[in-house]
Amino acid sequence: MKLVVAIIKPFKLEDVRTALGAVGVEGLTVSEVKGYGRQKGQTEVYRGAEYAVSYVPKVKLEVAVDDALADRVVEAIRDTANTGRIGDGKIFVFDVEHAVRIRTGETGTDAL
Amino acid sequence: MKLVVAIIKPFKLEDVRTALGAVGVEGLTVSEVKGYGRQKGQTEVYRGAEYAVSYVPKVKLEVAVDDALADRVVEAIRDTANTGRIGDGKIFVFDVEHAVRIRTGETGTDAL
Amino acid sequence: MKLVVAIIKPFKLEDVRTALGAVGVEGLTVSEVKGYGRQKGQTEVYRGAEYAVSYVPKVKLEVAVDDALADRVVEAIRDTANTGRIGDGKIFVFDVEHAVRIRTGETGTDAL
Amino acid sequence: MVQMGRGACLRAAAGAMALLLPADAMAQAAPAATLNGANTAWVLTATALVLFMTLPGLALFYGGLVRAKNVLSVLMHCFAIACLASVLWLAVAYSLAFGQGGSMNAWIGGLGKAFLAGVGTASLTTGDIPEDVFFMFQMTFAIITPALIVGAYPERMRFAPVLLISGLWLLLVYAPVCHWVWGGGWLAGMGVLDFAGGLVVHATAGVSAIVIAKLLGSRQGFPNELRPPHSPSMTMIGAAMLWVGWYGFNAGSALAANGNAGMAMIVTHTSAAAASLTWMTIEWIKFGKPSLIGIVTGMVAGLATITPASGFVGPAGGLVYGVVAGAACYWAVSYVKHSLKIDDSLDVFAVHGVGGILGILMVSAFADPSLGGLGLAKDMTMGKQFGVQLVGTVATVAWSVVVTFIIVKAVNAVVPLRATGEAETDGLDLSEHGERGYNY
Amino acid sequence: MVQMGRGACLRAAAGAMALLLPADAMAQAAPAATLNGANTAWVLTATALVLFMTLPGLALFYGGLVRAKNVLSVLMHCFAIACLASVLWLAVAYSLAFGQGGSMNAWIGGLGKAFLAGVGTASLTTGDIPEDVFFMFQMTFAIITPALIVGAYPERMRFAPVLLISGLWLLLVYAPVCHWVWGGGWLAGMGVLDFAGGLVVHATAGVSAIVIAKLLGSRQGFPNELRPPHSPSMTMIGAAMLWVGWYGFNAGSALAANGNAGMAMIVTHTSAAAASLTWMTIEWIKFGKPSLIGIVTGMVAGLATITPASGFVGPAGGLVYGVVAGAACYWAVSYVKHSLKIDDSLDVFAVHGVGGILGILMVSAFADPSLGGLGLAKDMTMGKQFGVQLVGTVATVAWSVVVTFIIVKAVNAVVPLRATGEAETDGLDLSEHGERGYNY
Amino acid sequence: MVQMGRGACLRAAAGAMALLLPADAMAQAAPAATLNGANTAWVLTATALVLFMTLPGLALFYGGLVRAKNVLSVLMHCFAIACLASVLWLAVAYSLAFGQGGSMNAWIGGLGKAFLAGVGTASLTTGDIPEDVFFMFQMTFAIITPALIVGAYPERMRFAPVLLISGLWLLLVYAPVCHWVWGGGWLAGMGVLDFAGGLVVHATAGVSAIVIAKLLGSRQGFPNELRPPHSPSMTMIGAAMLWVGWYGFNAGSALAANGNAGMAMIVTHTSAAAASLTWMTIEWIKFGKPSLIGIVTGMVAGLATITPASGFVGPAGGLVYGVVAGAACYWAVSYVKHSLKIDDSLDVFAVHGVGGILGILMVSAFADPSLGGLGLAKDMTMGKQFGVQLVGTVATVAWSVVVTFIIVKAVNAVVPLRATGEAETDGLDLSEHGERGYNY
Ligand SMILES: Nc1ncnc2c1ncn2[C@@H]1O[C@H](COP(=O)(O)OP(=O)(O)O)[C@@H](O)[C@H]1O
Ligand SMILES: Nc1ncnc2c1ncn2[C@@H]1O[C@H](COP(=O)(O)OP(=O)(O)O)[C@@H](O)[C@H]1O
Ligand SMILES: Nc1ncnc2c1ncn2[C@@H]1O[C@H](COP(=O)(O)OP(=O)(O)O)[C@@H](O)[C@H]1O
Repeated sequence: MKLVVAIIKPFKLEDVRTALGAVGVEGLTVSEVKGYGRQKGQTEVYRGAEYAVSYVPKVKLEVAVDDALADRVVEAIRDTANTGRIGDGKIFVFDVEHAVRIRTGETGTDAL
Repeated sequence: MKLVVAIIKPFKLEDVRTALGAVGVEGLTVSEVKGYGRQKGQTEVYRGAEYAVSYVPKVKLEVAVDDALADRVVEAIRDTANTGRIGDGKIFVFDVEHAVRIRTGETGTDAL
Repeated sequence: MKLVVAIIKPFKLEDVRTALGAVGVEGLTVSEVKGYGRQKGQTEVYRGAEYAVSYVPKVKLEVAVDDALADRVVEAIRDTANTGRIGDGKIFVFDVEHAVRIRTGETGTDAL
Repeated sequence: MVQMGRGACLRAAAGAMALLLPADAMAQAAPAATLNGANTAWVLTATALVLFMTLPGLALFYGGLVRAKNVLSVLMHCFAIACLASVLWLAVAYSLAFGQGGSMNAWIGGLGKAFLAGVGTASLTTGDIPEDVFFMFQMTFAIITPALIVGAYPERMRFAPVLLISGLWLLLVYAPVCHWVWGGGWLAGMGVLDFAGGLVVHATAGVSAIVIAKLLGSRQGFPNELRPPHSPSMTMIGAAMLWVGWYGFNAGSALAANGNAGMAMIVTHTSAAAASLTWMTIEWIKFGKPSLIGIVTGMVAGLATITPASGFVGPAGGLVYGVVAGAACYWAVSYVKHSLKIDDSLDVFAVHGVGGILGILMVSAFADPSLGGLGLAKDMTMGKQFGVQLVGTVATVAWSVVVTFIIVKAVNAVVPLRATGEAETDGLDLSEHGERGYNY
Repeated sequence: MVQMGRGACLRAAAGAMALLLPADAMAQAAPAATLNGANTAWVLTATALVLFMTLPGLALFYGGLVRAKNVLSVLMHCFAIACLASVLWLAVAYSLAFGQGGSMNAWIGGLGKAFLAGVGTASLTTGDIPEDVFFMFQMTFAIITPALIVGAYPERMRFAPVLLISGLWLLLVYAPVCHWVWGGGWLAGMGVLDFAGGLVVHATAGVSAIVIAKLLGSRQGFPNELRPPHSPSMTMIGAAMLWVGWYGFNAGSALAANGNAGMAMIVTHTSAAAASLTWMTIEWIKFGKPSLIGIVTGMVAGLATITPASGFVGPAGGLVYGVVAGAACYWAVSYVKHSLKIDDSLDVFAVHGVGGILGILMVSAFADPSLGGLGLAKDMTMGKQFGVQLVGTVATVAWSVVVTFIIVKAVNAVVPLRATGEAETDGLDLSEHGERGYNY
Repeated sequence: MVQMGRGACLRAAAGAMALLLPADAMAQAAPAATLNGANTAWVLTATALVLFMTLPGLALFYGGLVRAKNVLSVLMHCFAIACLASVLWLAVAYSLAFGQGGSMNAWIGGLGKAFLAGVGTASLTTGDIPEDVFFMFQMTFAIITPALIVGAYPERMRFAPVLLISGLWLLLVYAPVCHWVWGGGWLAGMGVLDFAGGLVVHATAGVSAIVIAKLLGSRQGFPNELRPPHSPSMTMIGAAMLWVGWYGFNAGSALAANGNAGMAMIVTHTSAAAASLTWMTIEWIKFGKPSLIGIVTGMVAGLATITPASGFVGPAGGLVYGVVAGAACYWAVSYVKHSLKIDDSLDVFAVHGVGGILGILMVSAFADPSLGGLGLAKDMTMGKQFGVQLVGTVATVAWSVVVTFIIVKAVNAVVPLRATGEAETDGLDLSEHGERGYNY
């Protein structure tokens, strides 16, 4: 099983979720993160002094999927989260050794 | 070394932590996440319009443990976080290649 | 490719980021977490009753880097985040199977 | 005859002034009038209460309803409009509203009182309070009225047009209508009843709001992907301040510390309470969950609706006003959003427009002693009064629609109203003001 | 003889009315009384201040103390109770409290003033202010008293019983006790001293709170897994508003703009300051860390305690009241939580109950000129006055306990009070009101 | 001659008292003076408004500007200082400021009115209001002035020295300067014009703030790693409350409900609005993004600057004051931060010090009728008045600098002022008060 982790722009979250639904993903976990990268944060002004905010708000998506589905999930995210502008984010894929559904104790792909 | 990641219901956090203490876990890291899955969010009403909230607040637990302990940790979480109702969450286990305690520079299991 | 994950004290974030920049890291992702470990939280008082707060605010840093750079990144974090006092935190390294830059579709090290 | 509140006082004063004297001789020319310190104390207090309604009351009420990324922009709109309206009020708007317009006086006051020319600390007017106190009290109304309209265009309008539209609107919509009704203009002459601003404040703002919302277009994702208010507590704090401040708005409009002010306070309070409970009950029946946002929206509806009637109706009238306001505005919110599909984002028209007009029309019945009221204007019957109220409403609505339409089109030709899509996504706090609401 | 504040005024007025006239002829029948505009202006202002104490003051004070998932429910409780109490006050409660009860007048007023029957804008009462203004001022007390009790049951009581209990409580506990003390009832007849509501407001609410908390049961995890207040800033904002509003509560209860009001304001303020510093000092000594929640809790204790005495004691008395209030209520909080193990969640009894009763009893000493007071009631000695105060306390406590017990049992038979465990875990905001406090 | 506000009233009263009578016979000894209820009602109201400025106004204004981990400590500073100042005011400070100092009276009042000795509810002073009301009104000034200084040292000063410094400062800086200017001291004798506290409040606080900031040292990371205000909305709420409360501060200083109070309100309001728009415009031009923090900072500058002049200048003067205040304080903020490199963290000197002094000096011109003012003091020319104002400024600044310096050094010798580096990193909320601001 794989865990696909994507760092995306917050306003793309709904589109991505819909696209993932279309390829068969039924669950995912989302968290708020701050990104640092090529895309620079906006400038803020405080009583006459201007200063740069280094971090940009991003959303992190974690989706555990069956190996077979992993590529389609990566593709779906890439296609929907893309705006062609810097800061669109990254996708990372990890190997999951073991998965359990807490409610039932099911493991492996059944746990998803 | 393994990293056990669990997505659980927030109100189960204390029980789980206690249970993990009992099996010998001394440290862990917690973050707030929003989950999307079978369990649907509550409905909110705003000036006469009702709409569904897709995300449910969850807590994500990350525990790095010695390989030998991993199964007991998974079990402990599964048993304590379980309420038998949908939305109880998932446990994922990953392989950790390397671990360092920042304070001392210790590595491997000593870092925990 | 590796993902270096570090749990550090919040006030060390800027130093660490600068140090990572020096070793060639150009992007990273940050999130707020709460840590439980040897370091105990401060005590809070509420209308005459004192109680311990178990969790300590920490910052989690995630940096994906080329295999070759991983060790230098770990070192840089260890050296800068270190204060010599308990609660300095941990570094974990994971293997990344696959990485994609959403904007361009580049993969592997090019995605960073 | 019933004591007629500000309208009557001002008409009388204006009439006297027109006949007798240049403005700067005013104090001497009304020998009978001596300062009533008690009334002055109450109107000074009421002035503070009404300023409090806008800053921070209304700002918070609105600020809590938008998304977190736009909260500061909404507070900024209210604050900057308050400042701008204050300066304009001093410069010309007070004079346009309450000055002598000479041959044009039916339509507009003149510029004779621009920058308070001729008004000293000893000038009395409108009964027995100093004119400078009256000027301040009225200023707070001129502040809140354009600020009410903020609710029509948050989360997407750029800041420069917010200021331009608000400033022009104050001069071209508010000042004239205020003159018609309270400054001795043609509606005052007809005997229209508008105690504290059903036409002058709520109808003008509500109607103009929906015009602006329509011309500006909806927010991204309206109406399906609406997000809930980011901070219902902030909205509730603002609402509570509005309620408290409204005591100054309505009971202060008696311009006296007496039983009339007391009764105005009672009916104001009663209408607010009844409308809140009505809205709450509707939600409870419909969704099983009465909401905080719901109950406070009902409150505003009840207060807006009773405003024009607050000096004329009795306690039972206040109760009826509240129930009608809660139900009618509840319905209007859905109608505008789902049938008209206009993104009047914070429901300014549905609450203030509908409420204000309803209140104006209903007053012809509920001011009548037969319905517990304190009496209609002299020589009026319910029917005749209703006719007058209707004329006032039609005129106010028509003027507001037409002039607001022209203002919006004109401003848009100079500065595009609408923020770019990206600015809207990022939120106006960062894109227009370089700040974030929450740095926790 | 000392000027006796509201109690005395009302007794006089009520007495006159009983002897002389039907209610609707009242204004004419008291020919000596003419409107005092200054006093009216101050009472109108005080009315706004006291409303401000509940909305948003008390709501925020309480809202900040609960967990984030219940903040809206607490605001909702305060807001909805305010609306409900207002309507009930107009309908019957004012009449029960301040009307003429005929042969039952020692115990309860009649229904003669229901819906303000016979009270016009020209009616004067209680000295020289319009009765409608007095009605409004009193309404704000009737609003805050049941709202105080909200602190006993947050985070676990369902919304329907909150409303039912509050409404019944207003009619069956507040109105009668108010009549006994301020409406010309039996305690007034005995010469009980309660300037602004030690018995009527704080004792009734505090005692009823602990009864409800006991019957309802504790929150999950009480007392070991308590969570700290989710927003001490919100609590502090509310506390500050309470302090400001309390000027209206206590100094407004002089029903006049004079040196008595000034002195009431001084002792009120002094007691608040001294109690705050006392609580702060205790925490500092005990924990090394004086907390914001602590200092503002001390403030409320100081204010509640001085309330009954605020028209009778001098500045030094105010200081002593504050120190005693801070220390006693600090102790009471722990006692209720850890010894009685009752989850009176926001310490209504420990602060308002203990404070109010303490203030009532101490007044017999500190009103005496020998202790800097302004004087006891006519023909009273310290000892005799203490006896009267004690009778008043026992009667109020007993009535509050018994009637609240019955109300709670009765309501629970109709609608279960307690939210389900799951609703409690999710928080009442979502489960009862379908909203979330913070959508950042 | 222009009506001179509080200063004049008090000088007269103080003079009369000195000549004629022991304090406790005062009421009888001024037979002409009878209670003016209307003025009393307004000053009671103004007292509530000024308390509201500190609690919660100023506390929120400052609390929003610091980082989230220090928000509670700032609220705590303001609250505890308010309590401490209140007790000290009653104990001795009022007497030092407004009592009779006998042979030392040019410099300081005596202790004759300590604990309000001899002041009963019937004592009248300062014209026609009760002295206890005047005492309360003045107390709210004594509360806010040391609280203003909190802005100099947040995020790094320990709590014990905050209290020690504030208490000593009230007695040694505020009370004497207040006596010089308003209590019949030497500056009053020279005819200095300071209507509501340019010298007494803003100059003393502003100058002392920068002294403390300099001695205490900067926050970690100043000035490069400054963090933006954690909650601009909280700051805006506080600012709005300051604006509303300032009506009481300035218009209340007329000590009467009349046209003078009205005009004071107008110029206060106008200056606030104009300064806000000025600051906004500067930011807009310079950065393209007018900020909420900016506009409200401009507002405070406008209000501080007009304060000493608010009873003397006309509406046009108010406008000029606002524009000058906005521009000068904007410049001063940068100057202190970037040129002087002093971490007067929330810009107390740049806004209050600069504003207050500017206002004091400009009044010699703008009070003149030729510039629309209400008139200078008797026998004064612009030049002569300017000389007096300058003397007042120099004396106030010098005294504030020297005495504050001594206080800080003395306190630091007893308790180290500065929190440890770790406490500063963790935030003062946890390290000093054991609480966290946001537990969401
Ligand atoms: N090496 C990295 N490791 C982890 N996260 C990264 C890394 N580089 C970038 N990110 C994340 O991806 C986001 C987007 O990266 P950025 O360089 O701004 O643009 P782009 O995605 O177009 O390359 C960053 O805000 C950060 O959250
Ligand atoms: N495929 C997935 N990848 C990552 N997280 C998931 C996935 N599916 C579910 N989750 C997480 O687990 C939580 C519980 O899942 P849900 O389907 O609601 O119930 P259950 O755990 O009973 O199957 C979700 O809220 C989400 O946070
Ligand atoms: N086994 C673990 N798994 C995951 N995170 C851990 C673990 N142990 C500690 N941590 C994280 O590291 C932080 C620091 O650990 P702690 O035991 O307090 O001190 P130290 O880093 O000096 O050993 C904790 O607050 C927690 O966030």
